[in-house]
Amino acid sequence: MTLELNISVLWPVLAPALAAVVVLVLDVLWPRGGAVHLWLAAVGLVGGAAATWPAIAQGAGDATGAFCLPSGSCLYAASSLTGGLQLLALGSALVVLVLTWPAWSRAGRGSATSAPTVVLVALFLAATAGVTAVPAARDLGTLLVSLELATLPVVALVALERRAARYRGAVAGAVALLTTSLVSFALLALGAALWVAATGTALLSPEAAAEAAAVPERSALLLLAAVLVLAGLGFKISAVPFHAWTPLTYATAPLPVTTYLAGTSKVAALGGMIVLVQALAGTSGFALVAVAVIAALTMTLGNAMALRQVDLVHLLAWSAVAQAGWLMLPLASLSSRAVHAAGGYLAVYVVATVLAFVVVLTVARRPDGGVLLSDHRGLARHQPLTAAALGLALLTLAGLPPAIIGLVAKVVVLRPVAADGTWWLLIVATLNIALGIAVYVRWLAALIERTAGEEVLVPAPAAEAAAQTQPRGDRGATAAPSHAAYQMPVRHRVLIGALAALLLLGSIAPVGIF
Amino acid sequence: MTRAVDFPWPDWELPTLPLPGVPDIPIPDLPGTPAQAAVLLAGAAGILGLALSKRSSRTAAWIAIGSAGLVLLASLWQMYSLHEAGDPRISTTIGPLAFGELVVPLELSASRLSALVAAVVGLVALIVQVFARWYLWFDPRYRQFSATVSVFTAAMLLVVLSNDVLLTLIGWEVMGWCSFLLIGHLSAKDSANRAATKALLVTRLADVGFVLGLVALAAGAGTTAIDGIIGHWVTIGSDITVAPGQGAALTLAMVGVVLGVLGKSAQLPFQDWLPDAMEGPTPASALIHAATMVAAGTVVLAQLLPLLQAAAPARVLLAVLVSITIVLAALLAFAQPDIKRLLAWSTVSQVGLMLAALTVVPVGTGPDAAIMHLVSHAWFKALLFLAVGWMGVLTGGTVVRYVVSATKRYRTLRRPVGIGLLSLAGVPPLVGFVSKELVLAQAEHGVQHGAGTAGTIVLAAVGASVPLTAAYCMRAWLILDRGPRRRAVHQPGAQQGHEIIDDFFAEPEVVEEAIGIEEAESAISSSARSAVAVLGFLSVVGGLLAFTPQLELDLVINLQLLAAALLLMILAALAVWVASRGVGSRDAAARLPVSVSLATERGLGFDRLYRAVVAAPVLRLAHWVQWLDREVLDAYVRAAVPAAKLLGGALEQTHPRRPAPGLVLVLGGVVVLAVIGVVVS
Amino acid sequence: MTSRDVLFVAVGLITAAAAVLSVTNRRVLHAGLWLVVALGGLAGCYLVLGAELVALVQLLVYVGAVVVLVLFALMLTRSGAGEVDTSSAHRWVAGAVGAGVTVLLGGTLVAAYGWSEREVAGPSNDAIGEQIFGTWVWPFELLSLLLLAALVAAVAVATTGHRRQEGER
Amino acid sequence: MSPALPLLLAAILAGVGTYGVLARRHAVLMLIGVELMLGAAGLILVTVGQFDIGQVGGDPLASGAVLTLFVITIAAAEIVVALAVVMAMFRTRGDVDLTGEAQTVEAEVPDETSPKMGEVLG
Repeated sequence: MTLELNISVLWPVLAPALAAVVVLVLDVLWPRGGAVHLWLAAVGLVGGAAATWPAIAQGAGDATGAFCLPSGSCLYAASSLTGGLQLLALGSALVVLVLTWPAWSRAGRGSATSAPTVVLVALFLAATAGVTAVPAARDLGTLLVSLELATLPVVALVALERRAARYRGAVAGAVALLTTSLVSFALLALGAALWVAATGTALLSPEAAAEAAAVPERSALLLLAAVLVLAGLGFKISAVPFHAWTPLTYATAPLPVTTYLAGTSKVAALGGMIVLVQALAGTSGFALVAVAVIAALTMTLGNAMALRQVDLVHLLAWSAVAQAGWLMLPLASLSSRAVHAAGGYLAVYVVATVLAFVVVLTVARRPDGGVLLSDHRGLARHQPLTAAALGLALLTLAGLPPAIIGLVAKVVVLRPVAADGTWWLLIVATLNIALGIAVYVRWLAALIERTAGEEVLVPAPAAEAAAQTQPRGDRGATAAPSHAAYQMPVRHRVLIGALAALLLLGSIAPVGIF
Repeated sequence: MTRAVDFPWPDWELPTLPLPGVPDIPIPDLPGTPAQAAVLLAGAAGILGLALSKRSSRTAAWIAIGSAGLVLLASLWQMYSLHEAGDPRISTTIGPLAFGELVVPLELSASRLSALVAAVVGLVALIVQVFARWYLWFDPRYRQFSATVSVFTAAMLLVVLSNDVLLTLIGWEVMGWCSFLLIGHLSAKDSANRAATKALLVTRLADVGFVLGLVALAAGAGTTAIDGIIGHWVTIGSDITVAPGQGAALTLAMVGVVLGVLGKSAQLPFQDWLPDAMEGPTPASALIHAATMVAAGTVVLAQLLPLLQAAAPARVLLAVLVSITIVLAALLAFAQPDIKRLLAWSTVSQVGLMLAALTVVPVGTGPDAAIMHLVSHAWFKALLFLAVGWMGVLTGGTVVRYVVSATKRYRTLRRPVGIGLLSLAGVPPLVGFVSKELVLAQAEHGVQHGAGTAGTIVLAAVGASVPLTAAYCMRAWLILDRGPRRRAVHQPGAQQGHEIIDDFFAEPEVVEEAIGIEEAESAISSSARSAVAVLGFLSVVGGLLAFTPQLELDLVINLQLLAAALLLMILAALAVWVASRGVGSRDAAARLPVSVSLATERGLGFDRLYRAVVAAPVLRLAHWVQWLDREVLDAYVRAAVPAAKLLGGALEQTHPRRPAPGLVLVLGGVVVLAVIGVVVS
Repeated sequence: MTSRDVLFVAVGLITAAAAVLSVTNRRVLHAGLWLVVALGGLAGCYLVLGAELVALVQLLVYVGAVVVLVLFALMLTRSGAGEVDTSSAHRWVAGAVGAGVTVLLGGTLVAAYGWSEREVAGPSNDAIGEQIFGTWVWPFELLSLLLLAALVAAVAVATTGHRRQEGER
Repeated sequence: MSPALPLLLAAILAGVGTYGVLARRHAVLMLIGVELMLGAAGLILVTVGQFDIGQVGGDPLASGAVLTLFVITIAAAEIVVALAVVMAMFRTRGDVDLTGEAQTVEAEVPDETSPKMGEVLG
């Protein structure tokens, strides 16, 4: 069997993967490594991100393959969309790494109660490698393995909460994530089996799928396979009804890990869906009603639930659910334009959500801060720039000007739906724009609200909860009693500035999204 | 209709003046095209004017007037270079934008007509800047005013020179906001704020149609370039044919555009904002009325003329509404108790004439008659506004009882006001006469070349406007010049007004509050006076423009029609003169019943109509939405808690805080989805 | 019916019965032991189908390693097991969903392939090995990383962490 | 032999596994259900591979068998992590009950403090 290797295109996956291995080996050779692990991780992520450039720079229809069979089909194919998704994954992972840097650099060797840094970094890198491998997968084996690689280490990361007060909750969150992921993987495996049964090959080739779709019995099998694979991926993107773990795990995991779940992990989920949709692209008239139904349900339920939340992490969790619906919306029409629309929306969503999480984390880290809506009251007065960045992120998520990029993204994902003439879906989506605006504007209103009556407005249990969640920041409370004494760490400033600049740039010239 | 086929009088073709050849002036090879330079200079002047002139009105004046002069030079240079090189001349702005399939070249285009309009805009803007320097001498917010005027000019130039609907939209919107600022300049005055808001709201309402129309046009064509849009929608041969199957879409889009134009040009049913906009300082009114905002609609429609010709329903809609406006506004102008408001209504009527001329252009000919009227209107209306503003300063107001016999008291005013009114009335050989006859000839030409019922309506309205215009001009003149000499109520200028303002070399003493600036206590500065004189000169001899190659008018003047128009004009003037006899102020409108003059002053109650048709439904909608929010959405949110309890076990099982029920959702969901999938396929 | 069919029906019945018992038995350890039988039976099915390599791996990895782990875990957590099953309403829902899955899967699969006899002709063990290290080397390498990460994660999660404090619920 | 037999067995295993996942609240027993579902997937894959149903002349890539091996290995990796997490759960809670209240760290926070809703909810 001759197989054409093409290692150079693999670097976006290999760089974090190698970094993970090197980190583990280094720990054996040099147990007192300290922060070296984190630097290695950063190098791995940056290297991977840099390696995505050749793929991104390609033309629209091109793809570079690796592990190509003589028949021409490859097990790994990097189109410009793939490169973009990989860059997004690596970039958001880098943000998470920066966020979690002080927490992980502390207690490098670990103790009986906290996991050693090397484990955390290695798991983090392994998961990131998995995420970057998913969008490039062109066969079921790679898809299964890389999806599991993107999930399993994250379960452990959730469970490896280092703070005693939150450990128990974190384990519960990990259990919720774990059980859902196990069942989803079982569904994915069943779906893969049915796919092979329908098409006769484990390669996700559009030709084989089209051939199978032409035969009535096989087409039912293929449809069932698609639904099962979709369900298996649906858990990762938090689509209804596979979403139940989302609020639970988001709220209990360490905040940087939550950011990872909300940002980087979604790339894997959507990447998997895109791979599936591209494989089904040849089956004309084979519209996935299931995707449309899931998308409609997801955005409606997510927005409705988000409306009620007072805990901002919960709110963001449900917002993630709602946005998952938007991500899946264009995929209901199996076209390449739809795939690009979903990719563009994902980029906008990830940047905005990660920005929102960074701000929430910053505020939570403040001595008297927390993750409740009431903790953000009057933020525009104390930290106008931070509040402005958060406002930009929220407006982007809501799709309101002046954050034009969010609006553009929404228009772009609605375009394939309108082109298909799926009117009921369009109506549901439009209603959800209104619902979504209500969700985010509620938060925005809190930002610019006066703080005079804050003590009165916060009910006692909420204040208690705020007190409990107070040490949720990276270094815990560092005895700074007032707003004035608090200095936002430089890395948070840089992150907020960079992400907000990305959104602003996108709003000025939303070119790449189209 | 008034077709003079068998009449022995010969029709008269417009001759071309035996002009000397344009001298071959060596022009330095400057970077960029004049179109770029004009727009950039004006825009930069607005920004620099605010940025550089730190509280100094003098610096602001230097920047504003200097740049306006440069803009005028650039636009003249543009006319000259087009004459040399032929048109149109395309130039880029910031380079094309990539919007997927939509091509957005963002180019400017200077053609024969747009260069002419640009030059007129530049000239009027310069004169207004010069005049405003004197008029707003004591105003603490002169800097903002001059900067806004600069930006306004830039926006208008952008619209005029645009070859891309996106640029047109930008200019259009910027003009809307600038007009808001200019009208509301005297921000301490309640009425000014109200008028500004009204102007903004009314034009904004109409802009919805404009934006939708342009977006539809661009989306259909896949490009925002104007020539591309025209090329996509219609095919111009001997007759215009719409691309097959797109007639309805084109009509809808053009109706939208026409609505926007009606709004910006203050035509029925959006006419009401313009007279109220008189709350702005007089130079602002001169700018808005003469060459910029209200004329923008004419410019845009002239650019899109083939589309308008192809979309018959939109053309008929425009023709009918504009015809009604022409007559109605002329009637209203006659009854206004304030000279400034009279001029405002006359603007509404005159802009209607320009648009009317556009609706009857037969296929294959250009919008030259409308543009000619635009140009001539820009000159004489600017002249009139500046002269009336000057008069207001001298007499203390522009209400009839203040200005009675004003030109008798202040002889220097007599000539500019007289020329302006004569030109407005269309007395030969002034510029107004030439352009109005051209519009009339265009209408007649259109009727002969199959403009249909719409053409007939337009011809009737244009014909009716001739005596009506003459009537209100006569009325104004009688009040101003023939009134009793000593009826003056208020004469602040009599003993004061001798302090000559030194325009450029002195820093004014700024008064704290802008109210009362109109009663400025200074004699007019020489530069402002010469600016007015330039306009007066152009109003007299500007008609010659029609005989130059700058305009291509292959119209045939029907001499019979011309004679009839002149006769009607004279009869109307005589009637007004007769009516004015025996009235103390020589105001012919005083013969009207009080109820009528009150109603006309209030714009025939259109305010109330707006409130009933637009404001009330919007408010009701808002109430309804609020109710929906409170009673329905909130109820839904509220009901979520008890509903969950009611549903009991089933919903409790799906409570997302436990892992096991989540699994039920997952697996149950898969089965349901699979069943849906199998059933549907 | 060929002898292979008969053999398969026999092994398959054992497997199915063991599977049912493993998910219904109330005694935790017994359920684990029935799982051993079910997975062993599955390996038998693979053998009957002629996939020796897969059968061997199934036996080694599952019966040899995974199930032992599961049994250990069951023994360690036995004291914590109160009620093993969910409420009866929940079980009815579970039964319905399970039956739905069976009908849906069985229906579509059998409809696609039919009852007709066919030749059993799978790839040889050599071919499978060659393919794994040839065509499928990329997912295989990722799989090795996955195993490494899983091992590290499992060790870390199992060995570190805060114990339940007394007095806490 | 007839391919329907193993495929039916796979369907039964998947159904039984589904039931096991849903009917068990003991975390480890829930894992047993997942194992059965994975077993069903493996059986389908092996059957498809052994009967070369999809392609004439057999699948040269041995997709069925190779994917089965992958699934088995991934399942092993999953089980290892899952058992570790379950043990951690047991250590922190004293039980492995999946229907138990999972979230215990953050106190119940009353609903949004907006006055409108506050009034209604009392």
